[in-house]
Amino acid sequence: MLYLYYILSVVISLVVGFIIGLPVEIDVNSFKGNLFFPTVFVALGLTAVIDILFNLNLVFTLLVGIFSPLFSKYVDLIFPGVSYGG
Amino acid sequence: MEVSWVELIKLLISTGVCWTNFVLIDTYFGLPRKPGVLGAEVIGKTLEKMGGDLNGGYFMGNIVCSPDASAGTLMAAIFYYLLGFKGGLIATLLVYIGNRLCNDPGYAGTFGTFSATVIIHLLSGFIEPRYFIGGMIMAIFTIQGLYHVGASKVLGYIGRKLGMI
Amino acid sequence: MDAVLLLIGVISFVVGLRVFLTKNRVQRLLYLCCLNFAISALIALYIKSPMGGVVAAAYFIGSTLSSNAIAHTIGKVQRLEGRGEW
Amino acid sequence: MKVGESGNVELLPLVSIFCIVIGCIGVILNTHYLDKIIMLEFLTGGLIGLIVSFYYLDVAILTSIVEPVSTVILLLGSLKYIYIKRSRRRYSSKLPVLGK
Repeated sequence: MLYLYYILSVVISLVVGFIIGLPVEIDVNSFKGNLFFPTVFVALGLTAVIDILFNLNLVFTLLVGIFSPLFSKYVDLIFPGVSYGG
Repeated sequence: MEVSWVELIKLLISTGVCWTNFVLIDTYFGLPRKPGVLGAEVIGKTLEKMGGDLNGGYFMGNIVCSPDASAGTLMAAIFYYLLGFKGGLIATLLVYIGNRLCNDPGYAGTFGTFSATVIIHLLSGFIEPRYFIGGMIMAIFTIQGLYHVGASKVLGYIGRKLGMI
Repeated sequence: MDAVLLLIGVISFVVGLRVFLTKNRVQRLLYLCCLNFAISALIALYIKSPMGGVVAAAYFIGSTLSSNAIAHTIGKVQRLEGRGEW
Repeated sequence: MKVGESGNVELLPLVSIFCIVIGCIGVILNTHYLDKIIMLEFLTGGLIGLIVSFYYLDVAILTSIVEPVSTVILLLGSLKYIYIKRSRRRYSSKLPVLGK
């Protein structure tokens, strides 16, 4: 029964990410996030953290589902790739 | 103290599972193809000068210079031993942040941690999670600690066999 | 002390002696990476609580960062002096 | 099979003290600066293990976060020293040489 919240947070994050306009195709060598790669794992990890610290309910699930696509959209500004300058 | 044969067999099985997991995922996401940072290039060139293989040297240098699927497998085993299946998901998030701190896109570490968590969860009826910690240490010892030239030749052969170079 | 602890202890003693005895600077870095894995696993097996996992993850990421810095400096020095003496 | 008749011996303090002692001897005996920094890393791993084995977990987390920063500062200083030495050797006829 508890695993339903995990599935719900992933589905909400995918829908919000599709509305925001994240790119769909996966490029392994680039530092930008796309629709699937950091979004799904960030949503699962944050849901597990909240599950251990507090209890899960619909409000926390909705917050995680809104936060993780935004993190995935601006991930190359938060953790930029460094070029060592030759 | 007594060491039974059942424990040794469990350790050997977990060693094989961890070795296969991280070598296959790291090879698939292109660690032996190119050096990500300057340090990996130095390690590969030095191992080639000592008589090893260049692409296997790049593989070993990338393991040293950033937490890839090897570190992901160890972190998944530790967090599954301490917290259960939710701990594996937290380990995925931590390994992703550590990958981005070390100037890496982060695909290999994240997928390695997630697949290791799923495999440990599927096998947890037969083998307890603490055996996977010892198995991962044994697997990393056969690559980084035993005989470097031979290990680089084996890794280069696997990468060339899978067509990823 | 069971088989897992005995295995990790023997491996860490062997690798520690090999760090001290090897002359090549690059091979020392590889042995040091294996020792970091072993100490991180020992920390998690010694403290059987979720805080031990956090300590193990923080130690492992920190030691990987410093290994990365040392390898990068070896490359810079090798490129600067123009000859390989190791 | 029998391995040994040891009682409840904890393994983490043994490994940590071994790392600290061997690291101290190595820092003294090696002469190149990169070797000294590598052995210093070896010593610091043992130090964090010894802190953890007495259950000071917050001190261990803080030490393992701050320790790469000090290593990076040491390495930047050594690189700067090499740059200065090399540029002074190339232009030594035009620049005033302070040493020697």
